[in-house]
Amino acid sequence: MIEGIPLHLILVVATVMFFTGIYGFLTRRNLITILMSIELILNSVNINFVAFNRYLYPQHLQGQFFSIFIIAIAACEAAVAIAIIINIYRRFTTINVEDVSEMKY
Amino acid sequence: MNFTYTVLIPLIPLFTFLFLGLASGRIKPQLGGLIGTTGLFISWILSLMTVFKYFSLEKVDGAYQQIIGYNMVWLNFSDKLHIDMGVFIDPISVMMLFVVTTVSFLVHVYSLGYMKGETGFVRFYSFLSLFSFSMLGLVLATNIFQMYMFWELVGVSSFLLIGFYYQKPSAVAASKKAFIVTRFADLGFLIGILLLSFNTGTFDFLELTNPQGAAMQTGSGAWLLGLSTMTWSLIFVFMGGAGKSAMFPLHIWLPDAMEGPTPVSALIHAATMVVAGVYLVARLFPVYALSAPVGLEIVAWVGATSSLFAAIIATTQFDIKRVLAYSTMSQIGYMMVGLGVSGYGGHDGLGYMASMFHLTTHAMFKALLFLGAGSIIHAVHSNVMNEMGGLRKYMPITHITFLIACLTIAGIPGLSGFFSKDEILAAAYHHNKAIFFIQMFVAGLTAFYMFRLYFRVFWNKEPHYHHTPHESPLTMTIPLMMLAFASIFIGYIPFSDYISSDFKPFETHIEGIIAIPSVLVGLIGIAIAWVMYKKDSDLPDRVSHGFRFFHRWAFNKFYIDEVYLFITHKFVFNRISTPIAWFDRHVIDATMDGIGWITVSTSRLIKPLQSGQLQKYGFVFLSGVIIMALVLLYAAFAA
Amino acid sequence: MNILSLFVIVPVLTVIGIMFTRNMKQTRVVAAAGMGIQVLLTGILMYLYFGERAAGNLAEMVLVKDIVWYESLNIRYTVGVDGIAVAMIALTSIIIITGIFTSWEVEYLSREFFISLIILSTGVYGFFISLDIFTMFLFYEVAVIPMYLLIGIWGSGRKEYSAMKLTLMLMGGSALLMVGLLGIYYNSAPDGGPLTMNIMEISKIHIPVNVQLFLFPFTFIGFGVLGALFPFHTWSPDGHASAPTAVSMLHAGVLMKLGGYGVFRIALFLLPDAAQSLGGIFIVLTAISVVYGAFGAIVQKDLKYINAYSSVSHCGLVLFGLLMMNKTAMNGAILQMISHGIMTALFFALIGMIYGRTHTRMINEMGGLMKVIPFLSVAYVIGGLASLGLPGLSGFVAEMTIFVGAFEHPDMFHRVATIIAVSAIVITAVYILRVVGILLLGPIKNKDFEGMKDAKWFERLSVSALILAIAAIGIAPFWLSEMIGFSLDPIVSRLLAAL
Amino acid sequence: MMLTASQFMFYFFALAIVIFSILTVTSQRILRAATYLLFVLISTAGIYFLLNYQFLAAVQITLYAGGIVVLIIFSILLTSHVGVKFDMVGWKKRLATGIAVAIGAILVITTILQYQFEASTEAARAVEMRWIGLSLLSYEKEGFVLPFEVISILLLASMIGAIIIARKEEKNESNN
Repeated sequence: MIEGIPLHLILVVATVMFFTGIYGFLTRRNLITILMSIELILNSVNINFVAFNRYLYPQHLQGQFFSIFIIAIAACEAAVAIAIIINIYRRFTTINVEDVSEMKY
Repeated sequence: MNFTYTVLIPLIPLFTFLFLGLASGRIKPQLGGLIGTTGLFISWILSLMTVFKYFSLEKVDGAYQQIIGYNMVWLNFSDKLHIDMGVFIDPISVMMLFVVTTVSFLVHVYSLGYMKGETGFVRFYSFLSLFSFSMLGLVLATNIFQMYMFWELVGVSSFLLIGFYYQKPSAVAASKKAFIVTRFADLGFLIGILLLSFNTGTFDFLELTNPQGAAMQTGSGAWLLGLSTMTWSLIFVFMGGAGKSAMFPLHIWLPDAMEGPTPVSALIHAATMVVAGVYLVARLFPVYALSAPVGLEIVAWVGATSSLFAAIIATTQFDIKRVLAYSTMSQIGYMMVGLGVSGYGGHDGLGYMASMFHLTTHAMFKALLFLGAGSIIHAVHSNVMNEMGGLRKYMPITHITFLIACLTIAGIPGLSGFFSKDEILAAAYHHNKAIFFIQMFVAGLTAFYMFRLYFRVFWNKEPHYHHTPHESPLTMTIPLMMLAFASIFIGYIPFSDYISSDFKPFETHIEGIIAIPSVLVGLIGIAIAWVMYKKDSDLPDRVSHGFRFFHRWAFNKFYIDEVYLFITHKFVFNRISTPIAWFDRHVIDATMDGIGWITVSTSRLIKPLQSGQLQKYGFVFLSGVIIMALVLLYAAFAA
Repeated sequence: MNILSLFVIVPVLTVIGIMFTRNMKQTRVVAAAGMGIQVLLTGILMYLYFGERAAGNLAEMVLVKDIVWYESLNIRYTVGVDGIAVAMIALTSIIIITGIFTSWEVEYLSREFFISLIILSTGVYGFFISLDIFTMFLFYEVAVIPMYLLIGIWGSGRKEYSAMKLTLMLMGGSALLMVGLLGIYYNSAPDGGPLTMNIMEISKIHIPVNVQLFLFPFTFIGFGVLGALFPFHTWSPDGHASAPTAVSMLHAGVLMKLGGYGVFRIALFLLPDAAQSLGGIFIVLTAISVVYGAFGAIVQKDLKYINAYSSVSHCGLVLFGLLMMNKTAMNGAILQMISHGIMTALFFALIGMIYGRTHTRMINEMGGLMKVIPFLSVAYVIGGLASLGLPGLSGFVAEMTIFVGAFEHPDMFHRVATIIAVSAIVITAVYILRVVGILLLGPIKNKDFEGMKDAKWFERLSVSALILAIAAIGIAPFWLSEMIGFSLDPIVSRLLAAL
Repeated sequence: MMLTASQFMFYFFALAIVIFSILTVTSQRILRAATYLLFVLISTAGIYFLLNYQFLAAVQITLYAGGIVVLIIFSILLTSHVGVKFDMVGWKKRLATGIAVAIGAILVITTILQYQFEASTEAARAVEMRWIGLSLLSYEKEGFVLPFEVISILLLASMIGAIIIARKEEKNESNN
């Protein structure tokens, strides 16, 4: 609990971050930047978890643990995603999502 | 008396056909020929036996009996209708047995020499056997459907034999033409059978032709164009007969059929198969005479027209086999006239008897003519009169036998042709004067064109031969001599003692008022031919020039072939089939393809919605969520 | 074990066996062995069938076996045969074994080829033995689907297009059929009580006439598409032209007969009142099929197209005979199914063999083949003669039975239709002789053809077997016609009762 | 109005988060975007510190900022030319997405601001490292052994998966 800062404010920050991530996810073409947008989204969720934990249920630790797990999963996801991206790059020499459409139709 | 053994008469050729057909190429040609000939010889002996046995039977009420020698149900259609296979023995079938086996046997022997060294010698014999089998089956049929079956089989064996030289395009075309034209006629036959069986409820000849039978009374009411069903069905049946017997206007296949080997022409297209139409009408004669006199009238007129028409064309042709083919057509016209002018029973049935009599004598002398022609062709290697002449010196036996045949067909008294033709004329005289005069004129024409042929070939100027013609081998000349013998003496058989429309013998005698003019007409014809063709002169050319318009028409066979060609090619091919094929591709199929095309294009239209791009999906998803949230909020506030 | 189930089990086992083979040689031996067992089973089945009949079993169906496999909808695996089914099974056995021998040298993906072919035959066998409309429909689909792969993969020419067209049109037919069959199912208990799919049970009840009138077109057209009913026949020329030899044989020989058999067993048997009142319309369509197919065949240039159009004509005659709805004509129609099946299989086999040698199917590019490949040419001529209805071969028996039966109708309409259909025999003669004349007779057109080899042993085997079957039916039709006729009695009496 | 230190820190981090987030998704140079992401993540860690979650903040910095961002930068270096400006999607699309996102954000923010959270009055629990470790391995109430194990398997699986996917095909010579 931060003195003088209401919960709402933290949530607003997280929301802005979340929607920025979504904006990036929808408008970016480069696979890596898309991945980065996803990291933003995950991160904003983490902030929410932690904030709720601290402000509403300070005697419990679930929020914190969820954040930890999310970070772990984000790490996995990033690793696998980057592996895929590199593989795609090898095959198509591009990581632009619109150019990788061989399996379409 | 037991006639079961008669089954063997057709079956033996069937077995030789199967054996030779399967063994073709594996046995020596001469052996194959001998097997075929032996088979036919046995059939011939059996047929002769049957003839003697049958005519020596006790008559019942002074009439010959009709005997079912053998019968089995072959296929059941319904309770009433079934096709039987069997052997039907009565005077005309016995007579036909004799004619068919005799000519067939002699042709078999003749072919041993004539076809020697040809490729497909065994195949030839197997086809001959097939033909003999089918023809004998046709002759012995107990019911009209059995007859139809064998009718088709003789058609196909004729097709196979005409197309024997299958690498020759003209032979292939001729065989096709023969089959299709007769097939078209058979369509009429089949419709006739269907109508007939529908009315009478039976296929069986015994029931159909019984004058007191129930079948005779059915279908007599007027049906179509004022004629009864019975009449119509018999007209249709006659259409089949006319096709097979090459009656005008279904005759076009017969002259072309001469593309086949000459023994085949002798057997099939002169002596046996082509008279099947006559036999068919004779078989159903009581029905024609008693319930469809109009049908009989048509038979008479078709016969008269054909005989005149063919005789005119025959005078202009140069191919000796074609001359003989038109002569055959003309003579069959005679037989049809004989049937057509006949009445039923007793002396009224003179025409019927005469027609059968003429059938027999014609088979002998026409086979002789064809085999003689074959002998000539064998020696000269040509069919065309212009390349022949003066052959009497080189081929004495052929010459003498050919002369006998020509005299016979011209109706010179003492020879068989005189008796039979005279009786047909007598019957026509009493029945229909117009037909009588036509036939009288045809008799003169016949004598003229036969002797035109005879003088052109055996006398006249000798052309330059590549190698000197020589007399044919014995296998060929012996049948010639036998047939010449038959042509002379067969006329002395008292035919009316054996064959009559009601199976009861009756008396006939030669009427001077008919016999003398007919002989005179024949002699005049011979005399004209003698003047024009005995020596090489320009007289024939001048005569034909004198009648040039008429000559050109006759020479081109009155353009009937062209009419047919027009109908088949211009009409059936170009006006029916091609449009149908087009319609099928471009209308029906296109409709089906169109349905597919509509489906595919609809799918194309909505395919971009499923672009596969996650970001688009995400955008739509987001928008959807927002819109739904707004809607829910609005609803919440509104409430 | 019920012998009928073996007809489905043996092919499945054969397919499993083929999966374990290593190369083409093993595969084809296994396939031939499996289908050889089918032929043997057919022999045993005939023996059993005649045994039952001789023992005085007059039941409509014999060797019946009934297993529930989907209880809540009362779907059963019900099998049983009557004389007609036995005849159709015999036809299938002849054609599948000759088909296997004809494809003796398929090298490309031979294992998959034989597997598809045998799955197809499983469907066909299953269809003929089923007495439950759902099971029947299931097997019907099993028979139709492999066709797509067989044409699409092993075909020639525009194979993808043809395979797609054929499958889609047949599926369209199936869709109509499904409506009809479900309609029958939901009306199978008009007085309440459990619904049933069993044909024999449905045949004992009376579906309301207005329902029948609605369902009959669905069922008839549904099966009619497979039976090449005008104007739903256009899959046939393209499909047959692209299909590999054995598939054309099986398809034209057997699969098209499923249409006729289905019309007979379901549309006419279960919906007799509608058949009587709507028959006239379909008689017109089938009479058109008969003449139209024959005329269409006259001007074609591709051998397979000629045969496909001739199949349209002949199969039209099957439906025509069935719609005449009297015993003789229907008997003829069934005979025609069998006769046409064997005949057309022979044709397609020969066309495949000729194509394998000349690498063309255009008749104009060939000529004088009789000289080079006499065996195949003679077989072709025999097939042609059978097709144009020469006595002594099977086509004659079938056609004449249909015509005589059809002509028994007292009213003018049926008889005029018959005369129109009869006229096709002339047209048939024209196109058959045209092909024979151009293709086999005359001088040899192409010098390259002079060195061609005549039939090999397996080709001789399959061709001879088919010719023998044609001749056997043609010479001794009596027993076959009696066997069929006996089994026709129940359906004919039902149709007459509906009159 | 005077800001307390922690308030000031919070506003600082919040501003950094918002600005760098937006820069991350709009920057046309990929390496810069990655750097901005790094700033966002570090600012987030700062907020965790302010919230008194030191362990979480440490994890955030090491794993996120240290691990993932470095991974991303590696892959950027492997797949892109540094400093290349890449083209954005069309302005229409950006505008549409921006509007949608803005509406969504406003919607959510208004909802948040309208909601009255009942802040807990209970004393906060001290977050010791030891306690976290025990909870992770505990199977009693408030124990997290099951997710822990699941995560560990997931980590293993993704590790293997990443190796398999990224590995070159066997035919090519391996340079890993």
